[in-house]
Amino acid sequence: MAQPEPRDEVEMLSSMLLIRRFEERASQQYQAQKIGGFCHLYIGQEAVVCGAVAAARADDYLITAYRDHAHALARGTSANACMAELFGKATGCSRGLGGSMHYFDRERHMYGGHAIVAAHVPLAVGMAFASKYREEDRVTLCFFGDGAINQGSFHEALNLAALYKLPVVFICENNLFAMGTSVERSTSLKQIVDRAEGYDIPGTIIDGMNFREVRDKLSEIISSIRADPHPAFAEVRTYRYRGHSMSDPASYRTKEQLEKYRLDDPITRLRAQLTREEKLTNEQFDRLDKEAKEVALASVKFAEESPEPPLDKLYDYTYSQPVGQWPPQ
Amino acid sequence: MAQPEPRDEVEMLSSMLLIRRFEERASQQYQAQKIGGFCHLYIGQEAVVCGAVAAARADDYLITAYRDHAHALARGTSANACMAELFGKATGCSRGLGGSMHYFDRERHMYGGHAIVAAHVPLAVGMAFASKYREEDRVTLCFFGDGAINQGSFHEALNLAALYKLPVVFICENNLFAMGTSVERSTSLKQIVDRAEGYDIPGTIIDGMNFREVRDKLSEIISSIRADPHPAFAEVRTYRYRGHSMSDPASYRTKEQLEKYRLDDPITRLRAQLTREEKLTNEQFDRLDKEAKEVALASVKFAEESPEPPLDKLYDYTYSQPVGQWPPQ
Amino acid sequence: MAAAMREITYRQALNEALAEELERDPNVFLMGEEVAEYNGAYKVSQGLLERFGPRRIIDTPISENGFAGMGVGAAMVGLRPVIEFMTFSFSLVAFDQVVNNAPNMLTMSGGQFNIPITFRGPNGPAHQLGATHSHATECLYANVPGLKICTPATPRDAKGLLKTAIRDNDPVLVLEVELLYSSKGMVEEEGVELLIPLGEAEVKREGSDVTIICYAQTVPLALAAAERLENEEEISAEVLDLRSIKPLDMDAIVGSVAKTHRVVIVEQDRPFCGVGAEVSYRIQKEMFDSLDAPILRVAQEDVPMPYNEQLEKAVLPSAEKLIAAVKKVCYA
Amino acid sequence: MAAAMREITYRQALNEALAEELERDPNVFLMGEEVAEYNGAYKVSQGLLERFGPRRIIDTPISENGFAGMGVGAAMVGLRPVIEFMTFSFSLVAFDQVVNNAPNMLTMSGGQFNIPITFRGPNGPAHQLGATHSHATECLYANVPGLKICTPATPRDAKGLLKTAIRDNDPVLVLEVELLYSSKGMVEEEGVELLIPLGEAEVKREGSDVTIICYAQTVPLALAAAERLENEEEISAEVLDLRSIKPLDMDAIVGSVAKTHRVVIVEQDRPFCGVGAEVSYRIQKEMFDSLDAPILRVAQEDVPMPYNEQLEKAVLPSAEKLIAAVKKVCYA
Ligand SMILES: Cc1ncc(C[n+]2csc(CCOP(=O)(O)OP(=O)(O)O)c2C)c(N)n1
Ligand SMILES: Cc1ncc(C[n+]2csc(CCOP(=O)(O)OP(=O)(O)O)c2C)c(N)n1
Ligand SMILES: [Mg+2]
Ligand SMILES: [Mg+2]
Repeated sequence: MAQPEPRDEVEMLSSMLLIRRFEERASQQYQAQKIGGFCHLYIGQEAVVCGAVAAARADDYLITAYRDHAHALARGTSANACMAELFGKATGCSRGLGGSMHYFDRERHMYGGHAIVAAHVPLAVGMAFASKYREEDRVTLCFFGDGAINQGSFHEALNLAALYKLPVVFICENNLFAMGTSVERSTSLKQIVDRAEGYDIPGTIIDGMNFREVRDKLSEIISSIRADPHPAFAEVRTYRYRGHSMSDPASYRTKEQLEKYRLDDPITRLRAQLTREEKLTNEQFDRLDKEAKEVALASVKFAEESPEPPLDKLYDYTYSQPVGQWPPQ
Repeated sequence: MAQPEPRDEVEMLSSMLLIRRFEERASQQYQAQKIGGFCHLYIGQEAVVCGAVAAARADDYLITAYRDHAHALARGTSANACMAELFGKATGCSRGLGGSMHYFDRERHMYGGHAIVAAHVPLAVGMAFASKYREEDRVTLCFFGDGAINQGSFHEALNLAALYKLPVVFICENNLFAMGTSVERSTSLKQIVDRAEGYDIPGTIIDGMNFREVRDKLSEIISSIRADPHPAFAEVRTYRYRGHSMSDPASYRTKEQLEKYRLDDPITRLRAQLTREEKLTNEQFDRLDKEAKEVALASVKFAEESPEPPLDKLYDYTYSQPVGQWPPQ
Repeated sequence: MAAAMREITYRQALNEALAEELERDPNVFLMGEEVAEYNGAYKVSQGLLERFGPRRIIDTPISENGFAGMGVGAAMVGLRPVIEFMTFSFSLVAFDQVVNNAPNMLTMSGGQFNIPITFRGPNGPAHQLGATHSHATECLYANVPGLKICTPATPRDAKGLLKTAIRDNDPVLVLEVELLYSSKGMVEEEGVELLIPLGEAEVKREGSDVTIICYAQTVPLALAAAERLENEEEISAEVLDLRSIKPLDMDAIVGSVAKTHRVVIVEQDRPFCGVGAEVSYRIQKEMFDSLDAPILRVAQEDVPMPYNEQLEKAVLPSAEKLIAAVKKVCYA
Repeated sequence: MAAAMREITYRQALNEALAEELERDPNVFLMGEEVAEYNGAYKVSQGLLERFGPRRIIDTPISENGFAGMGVGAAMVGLRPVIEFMTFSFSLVAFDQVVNNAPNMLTMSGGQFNIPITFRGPNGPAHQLGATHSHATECLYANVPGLKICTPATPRDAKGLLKTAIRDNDPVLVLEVELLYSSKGMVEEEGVELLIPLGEAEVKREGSDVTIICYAQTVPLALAAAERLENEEEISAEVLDLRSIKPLDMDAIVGSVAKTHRVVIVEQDRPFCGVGAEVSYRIQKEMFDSLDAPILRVAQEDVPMPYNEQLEKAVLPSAEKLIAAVKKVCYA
């Protein structure tokens, strides 16, 4: 299919920059204890979701696990709403009720933000089922980690998707680790993509540090699905620079490994590609980065100044309609 | 490996006969309402478990689902104990507390009899784990149906078995249907055995209507596992002549299909092989069959005359040792 | 009721409820094991495939966790799934989907995603199905905020509650009773819109000496016991059918107990942290001074269900056990 | 206690219990996510891999249902597995294994197979983990016959109960408290065999006006409230730590209530069909005439746990809520 305009690539580059600067701020605010609970950073994996979003339509369904800040930001949820969510504020993308692991943005077709490993994969299949049921040509993008593929719900979901020929791309963000457990220690396969064979689902390996490869390979997959609904599986190889969560020193991996991937940084790489092709000057890049930093910084101020969700609304989110004698007196 | 003595084959033939005659009696007693709950007959599949038992050692662990009468009988549990269990009598192989779906015989290494589809597959992996933990050369035989392979517990169990290289044979008794659902309608694969690829577990297809093929192919697999612990997967193609359970008219399949398999009957087939090789005369066969019928008939009498489990033992099977203030007064 | 009535089975009532809601709303679909070509393991979905086609009546593999989750996902994007568990004993392998995804989504998304899903199927002990197949799950699910739970005991309640559940915008569990599928009762003619609100109990029999609180399987049991108490003990028992476990109709409970001052709860589940425990807590809290006797419950014995018929009978609540408890609280 | 004591953390106490039992019995092994090379997500298994090796300290993939089931299978053939759930919120995906296979096997096999397995890990709300990660599962599991459940609140109870659980011949759940892992308390010197029986509550503070029944997270909360009640309200509260939810120590409860005639239950779980409901049913049944006030419970609010800190605080039981309830039952 036709290459998207370079403009798009510059746009996606700034999206990747925003994600990184946002999370750097988030980690700083977490250390300052402005943020509670668990907080999982995506830094290093930016090309994956940005490539996917570039390849998909804005109304394609998107759902992911708990490492979800980037997925909302890439879909256009504001940094303000995202930071406010971390602060647990009423202005957050989940009104401060969801937190880092539970980002939602209905308007932008971002369906969470799910914290039970692999439990959202059946949800994705249900969303794809709905598109087919309504004869829409929407495709569902379902992101999950390498650790998720050993959960029963992953298995049941893939078989169901294949059986009913549903329009869903299963995107495994293989960052080599599930917490401290490397893929070799969690999965009985030489390569994750082979698991798709067990369902007769076509599988592809993608270099997740290369924005263009992610976008182009997923574009192909997505358009083939639009033409004729079916599931597909993509093993996207990437790396998280930070620990699993803010509390993880990540002593289970080597400095060398981390350095190797840093040298392959997705932002540096796309920048280089664009400058080489004279689609981006250093000045332009610096401006983009400066903007990203400003937006991230501003989001902290916004979050700080935002109101807490009202205490008297405590019972308003359990049921969407009034319920007889509930809550009990 | 060396072919077992013909004597063994005649023995296994009578074992197959006993299974069939026993279940014919069971179905008759069920209609007479001497038996309660669910009752799933194995008739037509006899060569599968008998071939496996002939291939395995008596102290190899064996575990299966709820279609389990044959698995106990093949392992040597008496027809009396099996029939008494259906009658819910104290003399049953599970003291009348388990019923048709929950046969157990510790002495003969028959570990049930499990009624939640695929929930016993992780148990089998745990048993295989224990053999390896204790450095025994035991192999675990885990039987399940074609419908079980779409449960999450099946998936998690196979990955764990492959990851830890555990000595277990996953034996899928593919009788083409899970209740009224044919394999094509339940599984997104041309052939079930391919699912093993998703775990790098070696898979084999076996003709389950041919006792010798089951025995020989499983013998090979089992000895390779004994030599070097690892999981293996066998898709054994077979057929159940009766409905899923006593209440199922099985109107979802054709007379022709049933007839096709009846012509391939595992008992007739082994009998023919033995007579052709002059290892069995018609008179001998008739005697074996007569014996089987007598044993089955006697088991009904035994069950009828056996005592009910005592009511005052109601609280004796919840915990194996006395528990403080339990049961509450 | 003014409307003309006719006698149908509990199974037929559920079937009508499904058919009417499938007819009314194109977003409603039915999914589960054997619901389509087999017409349902218990024939509740008889004829629906033929009438509504494979797009809306969908057979699944044995993947409860998977298709329960599919239902939640489909509900997030606007469909109104009806998910059948062949029995709620099998919902235990889908427990996380029912307990985490369905009821938490509205909160976790800050109100963006309500989940209009119905989980239905038989629940509780049937007859000699053994320990794994006899689970009464109502108290497990009632503990979970965001779920609603109803437990119809009559054909009329079955139809009215299932229709209401399907129209409800939040997750509802309709816990049916296998042993009642073939039981009969009077129900409004088809076409008459029968909707019974969630959270409304019903007095199934008036009485003045004692309140027997029951639901699902234990309703016929309570009515039979009440008859015998009337005739044999001259005790006038009021039989209150909760119909919904959550929300719980405390007004109805308080109303009845204010009259009788004595309560026995007869429940089909296990005692420990069961429905009876919750109801008794609420009653003693609200009506401490108007109780003339301790509240007693009659539940299953606290043991895994044995297969043997006599032992199973000994484990289950019975009219005898209920009558004994009633006599205790009435000092009769 | 005569034995010399020293102060250690709750985490350390659990670690010692595991080490001592692994040392004592070669059939004991520890299996779970990140228990080995990572030394445990909460460092409870710190150093165990180094000391006992990868044969007995086993890391698993994220397959709770799978490895919980492996534990049950290994127990059937004579091993004594200790299965760690990273948190019991994740046990919900393994619910069927814990609820069906572990506790039913003994009955279903007619007494042939007992299952000597321990399931352990943190349970209940921690701090701002949100709706999916804050489940208090004690009442769900307590409903299941065949399971035993203990809920240590102090380092000493943690060590003594976990050791007892591992030696028990039936399935035991040891529900730990993440927020208490770093709390300290006096525990017998290592080498002193510390075994605390299941089903024995402990009076953690003597009192005469009211009995506060608590467990796990709510024990420190109850003790703090009792102090304030003493000082601010001149109410003498007895604090009874259940320590085990199942079996329940009714003797201890009756003993205390016979003295105080007033009860407040403060529980970490959700109210509906929760532990408080069960305990209150039992008390009113046994001690109807000696109660001077209705039994009150202080539990979570019946809503999915919100992430926001203030809202979470509002959902959780607190000293303030407990004090208010105590004053109510004391008419103070
Ligand atoms: C069912 C379940 N088990 C355990 C956890 C705890 N947990 C959270 S994230 C995680 C690791 C997941 O790794 P992976 O899927 O590779 O995603 P990544 O963190 O690398 O993005 C674990 C074990 C959980 N949230 N849910
Ligand atoms: C988790 C679960 N879901 C549903 C059922 C109901 N059920 C019992 S047997 C069966 C079909 C199983 O078919 P298969 O695995 O092929 O075994 P077969 O009956 O052919 O021997 C079903 C759906 C169950 N027992 N457990
Ligand atoms: Mg990972
Ligand atoms: Mg089958």
